[in-house]
This record gives sequence, structure tokens and C-alpha cells, in this order.
Amino acid sequence: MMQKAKDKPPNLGIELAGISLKNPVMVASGTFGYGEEYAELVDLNRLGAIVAKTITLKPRLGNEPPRIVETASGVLNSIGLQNVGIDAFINEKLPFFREYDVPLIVSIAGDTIDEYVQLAKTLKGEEISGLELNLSCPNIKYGRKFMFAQDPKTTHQVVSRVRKATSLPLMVKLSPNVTDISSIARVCEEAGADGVSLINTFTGMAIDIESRKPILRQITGGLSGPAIKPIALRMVYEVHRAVKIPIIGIGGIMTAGDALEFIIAGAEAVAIGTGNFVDPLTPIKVIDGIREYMIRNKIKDIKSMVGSLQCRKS
Amino acid sequence: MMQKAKDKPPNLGIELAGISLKNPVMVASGTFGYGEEYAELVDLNRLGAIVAKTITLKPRLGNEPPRIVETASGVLNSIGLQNVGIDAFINEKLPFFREYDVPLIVSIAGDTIDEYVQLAKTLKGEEISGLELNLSCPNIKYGRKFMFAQDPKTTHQVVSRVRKATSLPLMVKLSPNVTDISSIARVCEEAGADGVSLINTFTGMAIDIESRKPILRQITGGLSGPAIKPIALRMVYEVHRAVKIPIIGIGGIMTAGDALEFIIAGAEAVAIGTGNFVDPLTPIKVIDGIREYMIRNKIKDIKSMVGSLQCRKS
Amino acid sequence: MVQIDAKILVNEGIGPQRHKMALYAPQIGRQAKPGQFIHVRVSNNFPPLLRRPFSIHRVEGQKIEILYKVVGKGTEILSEKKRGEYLDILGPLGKGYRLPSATSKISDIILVAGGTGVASLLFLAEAISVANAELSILVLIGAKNREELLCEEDFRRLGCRVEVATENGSRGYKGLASDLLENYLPLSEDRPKPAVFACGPSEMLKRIGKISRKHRFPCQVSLEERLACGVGACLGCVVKAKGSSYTYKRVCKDGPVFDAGELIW
Amino acid sequence: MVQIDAKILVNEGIGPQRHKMALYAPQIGRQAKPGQFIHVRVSNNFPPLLRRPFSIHRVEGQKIEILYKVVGKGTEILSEKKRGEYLDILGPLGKGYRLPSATSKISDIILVAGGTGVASLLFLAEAISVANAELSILVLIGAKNREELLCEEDFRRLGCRVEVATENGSRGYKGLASDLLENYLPLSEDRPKPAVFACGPSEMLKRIGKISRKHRFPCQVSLEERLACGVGACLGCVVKAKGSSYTYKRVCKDGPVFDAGELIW
Ligand SMILES: Cc1cc2nc3c(=O)[nH]c(=O)nc-3n(C[C@H](O)[C@H](O)[C@H](O)COP(=O)(O)OP(=O)(O)OC[C@H]3O[C@@H](n4cnc5c(N)ncnc54)[C@H](O)[C@@H]3O)c2cc1C
Ligand SMILES: Cc1cc2nc3c(=O)[nH]c(=O)nc-3n(C[C@H](O)[C@H](O)[C@H](O)COP(=O)(O)OP(=O)(O)OC[C@H]3O[C@@H](n4cnc5c(N)ncnc54)[C@H](O)[C@@H]3O)c2cc1C
Ligand SMILES: Cc1cc2nc3c(=O)[nH]c(=O)nc-3n(C[C@H](O)[C@H](O)[C@H](O)COP(=O)(O)O)c2cc1C
Ligand SMILES: Cc1cc2nc3c(=O)[nH]c(=O)nc-3n(C[C@H](O)[C@H](O)[C@H](O)COP(=O)(O)O)c2cc1C
Ligand code: FES
Ligand code: FES
Repeated sequence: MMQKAKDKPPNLGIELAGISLKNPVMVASGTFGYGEEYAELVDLNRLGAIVAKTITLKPRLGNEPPRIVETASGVLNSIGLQNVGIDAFINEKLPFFREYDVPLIVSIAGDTIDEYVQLAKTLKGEEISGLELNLSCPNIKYGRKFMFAQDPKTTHQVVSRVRKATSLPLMVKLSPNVTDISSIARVCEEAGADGVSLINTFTGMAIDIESRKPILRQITGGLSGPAIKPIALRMVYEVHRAVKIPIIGIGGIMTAGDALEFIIAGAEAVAIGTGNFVDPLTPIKVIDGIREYMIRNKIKDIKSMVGSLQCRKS
Repeated sequence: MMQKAKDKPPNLGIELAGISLKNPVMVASGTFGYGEEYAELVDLNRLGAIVAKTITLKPRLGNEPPRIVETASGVLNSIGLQNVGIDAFINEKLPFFREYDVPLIVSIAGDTIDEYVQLAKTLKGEEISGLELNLSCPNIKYGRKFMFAQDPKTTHQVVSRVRKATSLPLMVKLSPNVTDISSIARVCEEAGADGVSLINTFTGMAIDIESRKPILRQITGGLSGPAIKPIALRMVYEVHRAVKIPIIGIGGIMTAGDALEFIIAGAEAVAIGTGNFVDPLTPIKVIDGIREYMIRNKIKDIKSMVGSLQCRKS
Repeated sequence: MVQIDAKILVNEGIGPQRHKMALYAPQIGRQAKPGQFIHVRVSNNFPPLLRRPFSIHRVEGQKIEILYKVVGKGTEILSEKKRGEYLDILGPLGKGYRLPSATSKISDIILVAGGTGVASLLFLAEAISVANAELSILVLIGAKNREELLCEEDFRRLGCRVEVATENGSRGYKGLASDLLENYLPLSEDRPKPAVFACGPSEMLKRIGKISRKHRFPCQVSLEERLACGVGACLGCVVKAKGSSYTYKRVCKDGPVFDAGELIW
Repeated sequence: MVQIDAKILVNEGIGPQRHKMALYAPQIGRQAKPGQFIHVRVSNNFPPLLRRPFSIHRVEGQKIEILYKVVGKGTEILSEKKRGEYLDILGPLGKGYRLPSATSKISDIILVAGGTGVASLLFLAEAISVANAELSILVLIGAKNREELLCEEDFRRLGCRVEVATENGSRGYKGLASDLLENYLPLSEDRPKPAVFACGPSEMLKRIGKISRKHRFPCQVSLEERLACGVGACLGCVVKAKGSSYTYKRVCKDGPVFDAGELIW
């Protein structure tokens, strides 16, 4: 790609809910471990941000295997939030990030609202860039039938209580398994969230017809990957019209083109999940591809792309 | 496949909400036209049943094109219920079916509850095997934001009013764009439905990043195909545990294996949609494949398979 | 209309990203009319999930040919197929070109082809030269550049007059095939109007449609839309056409060939 | 661990549905240890969406080899790859077999291979015969039938003693490789226990694990689970292992080779 000397390189940097990102391409929670697993393959400093695997108060063993099965253009997982717990995270995992110049967003989940608050308080003063409240893990049942993010009332409670407990930038990760995601996003905005991450996985399942058993030991799991992209994109589009806080678009992003669709639909940033498994360089290729697209289309600033969808009717 | 003389062929026949089907494999509404389009390629007499394209009171022109776009393992459509209207349907389309020995289920949709009732009354006495209430078309906005099937209250009203207006077997086609499909299915059961058809399409979208316009003129459309199968299957599994009325499993069925997954999860019958476009012989191949599976596994009656999922935990 | 597994007899490059494929498909060849198409399952895997439509380019004995350009995943996979492999195809589908009837007053035929639009028009030219040998055929072929020009010699061999336009001027007239058509107009009043048949990019067809309205000559155009079923069942492929106010017609079943006059553009 | 586009040097059938592939991958070969694997993107298209893992079978100069069986879509596509094409691979991944240390009292090595389990064990046998030339290696190979037996000669060439079991008795002992192992037991008290290394179907490994518990000999097994990332990030591939009560270990990172004793089966 040729570029005249006077042309300034396009600006991919954004300010996301108060966090400065070099570019709008992050890696999604649970798909990039604690960063270190991919550090040999990916230059972490190039990423917009890393969202760490969801952390809970106590270490969690997670669900029994099998936990993964591939479906048409998708993956079902039922990890069940296996994680080292907040203390080990702070002591053993956080120090790793000091070597890198990349914003770290810590995803947290609790069985109760109090646990969310406690997690947020525990992370106060740590060298992290923001929090993501995971209210939408389909593999955990909080002692009841639904996830937090399936109910506007509990969503409001968690978000507003955590909001009071922390001054860190606060994202809320929502579930697509709802009738009206805009109303849940609005509740987050009202409760003081700085942004919403759309979307977590869809609850799905797969059956082995020979044994007549579910393939996942947990019966159901969360569906991710290219299969869900059209629905995720629609949700970003809807939520963009419903709230003013920034949106992180997530769901099936494999290419720069996919990421641009999300940005055009209204996402300030995007996060790559399953795409990391397919090709660890996906985030880097997406960043490069966005830059090339901007140069080709003479777009100076990525911000001008956000929500730039041209609808012939409304 | 060898078969000893004394072995009786397996029984694929089922009684679905009072309709006798030769086998549990139907074709889904909107994907098989009015039957005649595929008659040159497919022996209609072999199908379990045909669900005709959804009919409305007045003819509908449908949405502006483009109406179709392919996604990863899926298809987005925004046909918008283009149809000839109930009168032309009865006069011009129904007579065709007299030549065939296959149950016809007529799908109907209205802008108001009264229209559903009127459609059901108009079809009284016609040579049809049953009705399917389409409460879940994502391409039609009934003057409000949601579809009927996204709201338990309106769902109950439509179903119970139509129930009073007809003695035909009554299926209700539900939307997957909901938080809790079981509760909607339960409402249908309470209101007198004879069965539920799960699922219609997911609302999704796709964007052309060069023009920055939605690819579908209607912006959003309904996602179908293999991409959605894991979610559809999970919904059938959930609803099977919530209601006693039979379930027609729909969503991404391409092979006999897919159909068997739905049956094992709890579907009495299945319907093939997008699969017809990929290969018009899909329904026939699915029927043959189910039969072979039954012979191989010495299963005498398809009914014994329904909901036979073996869960290691509950 | 049949569904068959057709053996690939030839699949070869004939220009930049352009390929020609011959299939053993006597059942389809027998029925095929110019303007009709086949609907091809390019892979048992997906993507592409849906079939891909291609005009029937020629019928020769037991075999049919298509001519295609690689534009995406489906056509890419198609271009990698080897001779001897089988393809699951449906066809012939759609309504083809209406040939001039023996009693019509038409004496001149003009075919306007843009890009791979030549595919169906060559078949049409062959049919006309057999059924209406007395008619003179003028073919106007447009392409981006000389490398992308297709089938010029094939038309000449049929006895057609051929004029060429390239967008970059590397051969023939510099401009569009529709410009060439306009250069032949206005037509003198003393001779009968030509019948025009056009196939190519939708912008070209729109322009030709306009010209036909202005100069009032009969004009059939072959359209492309994204198809799903290909047999008229899904209503996915419609174009706006004239009706009481308007109506939607299916490209795959009511078309792909339409009278330019019935379309609302 | 590196990610490279590796050129396919050989991809050939070596038995029913069994193939051997050689890749030009000096960066991986240099680092590779027996029991480690590569994670292969079999297609830019999907399915398969996820990569597929294969044990490193041999390292020879600049090239590495894998040995695989076609069991589904991914391996089918792999088997159709041509020499000269490139494959996107990650490797070497995982923790391989722990070789007997120079000071250990082990004098006998027994390798038990089921099906394609031979793949990693041949690499191991090579490594042991170089690093611990004094050790005697007995290889027990199991397969369904004689046609599916793999690598027998390769092991012999290394100087290993080889015993064979087939399920249908068409070669060697009629039964399972784990039966062969049991036939060697109980071991006399007067000589040191053998170190057993096993790779194959999980039922076989389970059985061998049990035998090792009973007869108390050191035993390493190489497990298979469905992988996603392959690098330890997703926690998708865990197996139950002993911990305070229990814990989950990642096949891709903590394994694929485990001490049989640490697993909860
Ligand atoms: C009746 C009919 C006859 C045809 N005959 C021929 C022929 O003889 N030779 C030939 O080369 N092509 C022909 N086409 C076009 C051909 O079908 C498409 O180029 C092909 O389906 C593209 O498939 P793909 O998977 O390679 O591209 P895709 O990956 O599906 O698409 C590549 C690009 O083309 C666009 N695109 C694809 N199909 C369409 C469409 N139908 N309308 C608008 N945009 C589209 C996509 O949006 C994308 O930008 C015909 C189409 C129709 C409807
Ligand atoms: C560390 C490791 C090393 C391996 N080394 C080799 C090797 O050297 N040679 C070799 O031939 N194979 C090896 N395998 C297995 C190989 O990865 C799988 O056979 C392959 O991924 C199957 O891909 P597919 O797309 O062809 O099959 P799929 O279509 O994915 O599956 C085919 C069938 O196999 C089952 N299946 C697939 N993968 C697994 C799994 N991991 N666990 C349980 N069931 C499964 C599926 O459920 C299905 O029934 C290894 C696996 C691991 C984890
Ligand atoms: C294996 C796996 C583990 C995941 N774990 C988490 C998690 O711990 N917390 C979370 O918020 N999301 C988790 N997710 C969801 C992803 O962050 C992401 O929202 C989802 O996968 C959709 O994006 P994708 O299609 O790009 O994968 C997980 C997804 C996968 C596939
Ligand atoms: C082109 C198209 C048109 C459809 N039209 C209707 C319709 O008119 N009425 C209806 O109830 N469902 C309609 N559907 C939904 C299907 O009946 C089916 O529920 C859905 O496509 C999921 O099944 P599948 O994945 O097998 O396609 C339509 C689907 C497609 C793809
Ligand atoms: S493609 Fe289905 S109606 Fe034309
Ligand atoms: S496959 Fe991801 S942790 Fe092992």
C-alpha cells in the first residue's frame, strides 16, 4: 500500500470509557487466558486491550469435561469459569502484565451481588485499566434459573452496587439470551456503567446420536464463533441506538471486515474470542486490516467510523 | 443394509397432535413455497407433512430486495411474508394438494389477534390437516416493537382465541429471540395449543463495509441454517422438559443425524427449512437416514426415540 | 427441471479469473433454453452453504457449458474442481429469452453483453441463428479491458457482427457497451426496430432499459440477484416489477430474463 | 512454540485411512520432544473451524512428520492436501514424555501403542535409543486387524523388540495391546520395574493405568481430548487429576503426557 509523505497514518486510537487504547481491537475474556499463554506467539503490546479470563472470589475448578465441541462455524464451551481465584490472580498473574504496555481489563463474576462488590473492592489500587462485570456466563447457574444479565432488576442492582464500590472504568458483559438486549443495556447505563460488552455466548447443545448423550458433560454450553456473528451484530446495532455509553462488539470476529461491520454498526471497540483459537494472530491481522481499510478509504480517524451505518430507511 | 426376512421394517409413523404422519420429517414454512415449486424434484408423497408458506388475510407484497444474504453456515432472509393472501391460497394453491397424499399444515399470520381468528375461521372446512400460528416472523413488525411470541400475554390471547375458533390441530411457531422459551411454550399449552414448532429465525444482520450499508434492504433479517442448530436444539431440550404437547424441532437440520439429535432432545417431528435450498432431496435423505439408523440400532418405533436423551446429571 | 450429479468434463481458465466448465448433463442439455441457468452446489462443505447460479453458456451434444468469473468463495472453490469430479446441479431453471417469433417484424437482433453476460447470449445467438437464420445479429461486447473480453470469436463464427468496447480503451471503443448501443440510435423510421437482448452488470442493464424506453424498441434483460432456492419457493430473489401499483417477481422463476418494460428500476 | 506456514513435503496413504505427512518445519523440529504435538489449521474455510492436533511422529533434519487417521472432516481435508501446499501450524506444543534419567534404576522400557498411538511412541523410541542406548525397549502394538498395524518395522529397525496384537487375531496375539502388557506381569521381584509409556484409545490407557497401579510400575500415558486453543488459554481440554480433592489439568499444556498415577479416571 502506497502512502504519500504528507499523508498522516490513520488514527486507530480510541478513548474507551476513560481507557486509552492504541487501537480498538481487544481479546475477549476466557479466550486469551491470563495473557501469558499467547505471549510467545502474539506481540501483546500491539493489542488494544486484554480482557482476562473471568475471576471469582474463590478459585473454581470449573465443569467436568468434555467442555468443548465444534459445531457448524461455531464452538460450544462449558468451561464453567475455572479460574485461580482473585488472590492468586493478583499475586501470580498480574505481575506478568507489568512487562507489557497494554491495558488490562479484569473480568469478574460472583454468585451474589456481594461477591461482585467484594471483587471490585479487592481490585482497588491494583494496576489494571478497568473492570468487566461478567453477568452472562451460561455455564454458571447462580442458584437460580437465570443469569444476572437476563433480568433488568438484578442487572441494575449489581451494576449500581459495583459502581459505588469502584472508580475504575466499568464495563458490563451482557447475554444474548434475552428478548430485548437494549433494555438491559439501558439499565446498565442508568446504573452507572461506562460501557457494555456485547455479547457473551448463546446457550446451545450438541448430542451424540450413537450414545444418545449430550456431548458436553454439562449438557449445555455457550455458542461462540462466526455462526453467531449476524445476531451479535444486530444486537450491537440495536443497543447503539438505545444507549450513549460505548459498546464493545464481540461475536464471531475473524477478519478485519468482521470487526469493521461491528464498528460501523456502533461498536467503539471489538473483542476477539474464538478467533484466537483458530489463529492466534487474528487480533493483529484485524488491526492491520482495519488500518489498510482506513488508508484505502481515506479515513483519518477510526472514531468517525463508529455507528456510521447508512440506512436507507429507519 | 441387510435385513432378515423376519425383521419388520422400523415404524417411522407418528401421530402428531392428531395428524397421522408417515414419518416425522416435514418441510418448514416459507422454505418450500406452496409445494408445487419442488414437486418436479421431490416426491411430495414421501414427506411427513408440508407446512405451507405463511398466509395472511390480504395478499402481501413483502419487503424490498435484497432479501437474502449468506452468512457463516447460515442465511439471513427478510422476505417479509410475501404471499398471495388467504383467498388466492384457497382457490389457487390448495387444489394442487388434492393430487398428493401428504398432510398439509397451513401457517397463518395476522397483524392483529382478530386477523388470526378470521384466518382460522376462513380455513374451516378446507382440506387441510392443521394450522400453524406464526407468531414469530422477525420481518414483520405488528405495529409495535415485538413479535407476538416475545410476549407471554399476547401469545396466550392469540392462541386461546384461535383455539376457540377452530377444531383443527393447532401448532404455534415460536421465536428464539426470547429470554425463556419454555415459559412461552407453557403458555401455548395452557391456551390449548396442540403442539409447538421450535424455532423460527433469529434476528440478525450483515453490513457491506464498502458502502457501509446493511446488505438487506430491511436492515435486519432472520438467521436460519446450520449456524443456529445448537441453540435450536437446546430450546427443544428445554421445552421438552416444560410441556407435554408435542414439539416440532426446526433449525439447521441438514442430515439424518441432525434430525435425530432433535428427536432425542424431545422433538416428536422435525422440519427442514434452509436445507431444502441446499439440496431439495434433504428431507428424503433425512427420512432414509433415520430409517437406516433405526435398523442399525434395532429401534422398532421412532416414538421410543423421542426425548430419549441420557443425561448423566440433571 | 432435474437434479443430477454431473461429471466435470472440462474446467479451464480462459482469461483472468475467468473459467469455462463443461459438464456431462444430457438430461439438462435436452431441455435447456437460452437464458436459463443451472444451480450448482459447489461444495458439500460450507461455506458456501447455498447453491450458486450460472447461466447455461452452450449445449453441445451430451454436455453443457458454463462460463464463470471468480468473485468470491463459491466460484473460487468451483475453479479448483478437477475434471472427473462430480457436481450436484439443478436445471435447467428459470424462464429464458423469448426468441423472435416467425411472424414478428423484427429483422435485426442486437445482443449487448457486459462481462460474463456473454455466457447466456452466446447460447441465444446460436439458437437464433438456427431458428431464425434470416435475422442479422449484431453483438456489442463490453469489458474492463482487452484481457477480460470473452467469446468475440465464438460470435463471429456464428456469423454475427461484433463490436467491442473496453473501459480503458485497450480494444475497440473506449467506454461501455451501452454507449455502443446508443451510437446505433436513434433508428431511422423507415426500417423495423431491432430486438435487443442484454445481459451484464445491473448498472448496464438499467442504462439499456432506459434507452429502450426512450427509443421504444423491444428489449429483454437477464438479471442477477442473490438466490437461495433457485426454484421459486423462497421468494428471496425478487425484483420490483410493474403491477397494479407494483409487484415483486422472482429472478429465478419469473426470470432471470424480463422485458425491460416490466421492471421498476 | 512458533506459528509457521509449513510446506507439505509428503502426504501419502500408508494403510486404510492412515496417512503420513512430512512438513518442512526446522523451527519446530529443533525444539520438538517426543510426546509433543502440532496444532494444525487444516483449512482456511470452515468446518473445521478449530485447529486439529497431531503428535509429532518423527523429526528428520529440517522436516517433521505426523501420522494420522481419517476420522472426520478435518482429517479428511488434511488427507486431500497436496505436496507443495502450505499448512499453518503451531508447535511444538504440550509437555512430552519424561525420558528416563541417567541415574534412574530403569532398565526396561515398554511402549504400548494402540492405533495411531504409535505416532508419538516411535519418536520416543528414537529418543531413548539415542539418549539411553543401554535400555532395552519392548514395543506392544495393538490394532483392529493386520491391515491397520503401523510402524512395526520402524520400531524393529531401531532395535526394539516388537509384539503385536490384533483384535481379530489376523496377526500376532488375538486381543488388545493391554493384554500383552498384562501377560508380562506380575514381574519378578528380583529385577527393576519397567517404565511404561502408552498412547492410544482412552479405554486402553485407562486399562493400562489400572495395571500400573496394581503392579506399581512407573507409567506415562499420552491423552487425547477435544482441544480448542491448544496453548493452555481456554481451559477446554481438561482431564480430572489428583489435587487437594481433585483438580483439572489441561491436556494441551500440562499434558498430553501425564503420569498415570496423577489422573482420576
Ligand atoms: C440467474 C443467474 C445467472 C448467473 N450466471 C452467471 C454466469 O453465467 N457466470 C458468472 O460468472 N456468474 C453468473 N452469475 C453470478 C454468480 O452466480 C455469482 O457471481 C456467484 O454466485 C458468486 O458466488 P461466490 O460464492 O463466488 O461469491 P460470493 O462470495 O457469494 O460473493 C462475492 C461478491 O459478489 C456479491 N454477489 C454475489 N452474488 C451476487 C448476486 N447474485 N447479486 C449481487 N451481488 C452478488 C457478493 O455480495 C460479494 O460482494 C449468475 C447469477 C444469476 C442469479
Ligand atoms: C494431543 C493430541 C495428539 C493427537 N495426535 C494424533 C496423531 O498423531 N494421529 C492421529 O491420527 N490423531 C491424533 N489425535 C487425534 C486427532 O486430533 C483427531 O482425530 C482429529 O482432531 C479429528 O479431527 P476430524 O475433524 O477429522 O474429526 P471430527 O469430525 O472432529 O471428529 C470425528 C470423530 O472423532 C471424535 N473426536 C474428534 N476429536 C476427538 C477428541 N480429541 N477426543 C474425543 N473424540 C474426538 C468426534 O466426536 C467424532 O466422533 C491427537 C489428539 C490430541 C489431543
Ligand atoms: C472457551 C471460552 C471461554 C470463555 N470464557 C469466558 C469468560 O470466562 N468470561 C466471559 O465473560 N466470557 C467468556 N467467553 C465468551 C467470550 O469472551 C465471547 O464473549 C464469546 O466467545 C463470543 O465471542 P467469539 O464469537 O469471538 O468467541 C468464553 C468463550 C469461550 C469460547
Ligand atoms: C427464506 C425463508 C423464508 C421463511 N418464511 C417463513 C414463513 O413464512 N413462516 C414461518 O413460520 N417461517 C418461515 N421461515 C422460517 C423457517 O420455517 C424455519 O423456522 C427457519 O428457517 C429455521 O429452520 P432452518 O434452519 O432449517 O431453515 C422462513 C425461513 C427462510 C429461510
Ligand atoms: S431463489 Fe428462491 S424464489 Fe428465487
Ligand atoms: S485446548 Fe485450550 S487449554 Fe487446552
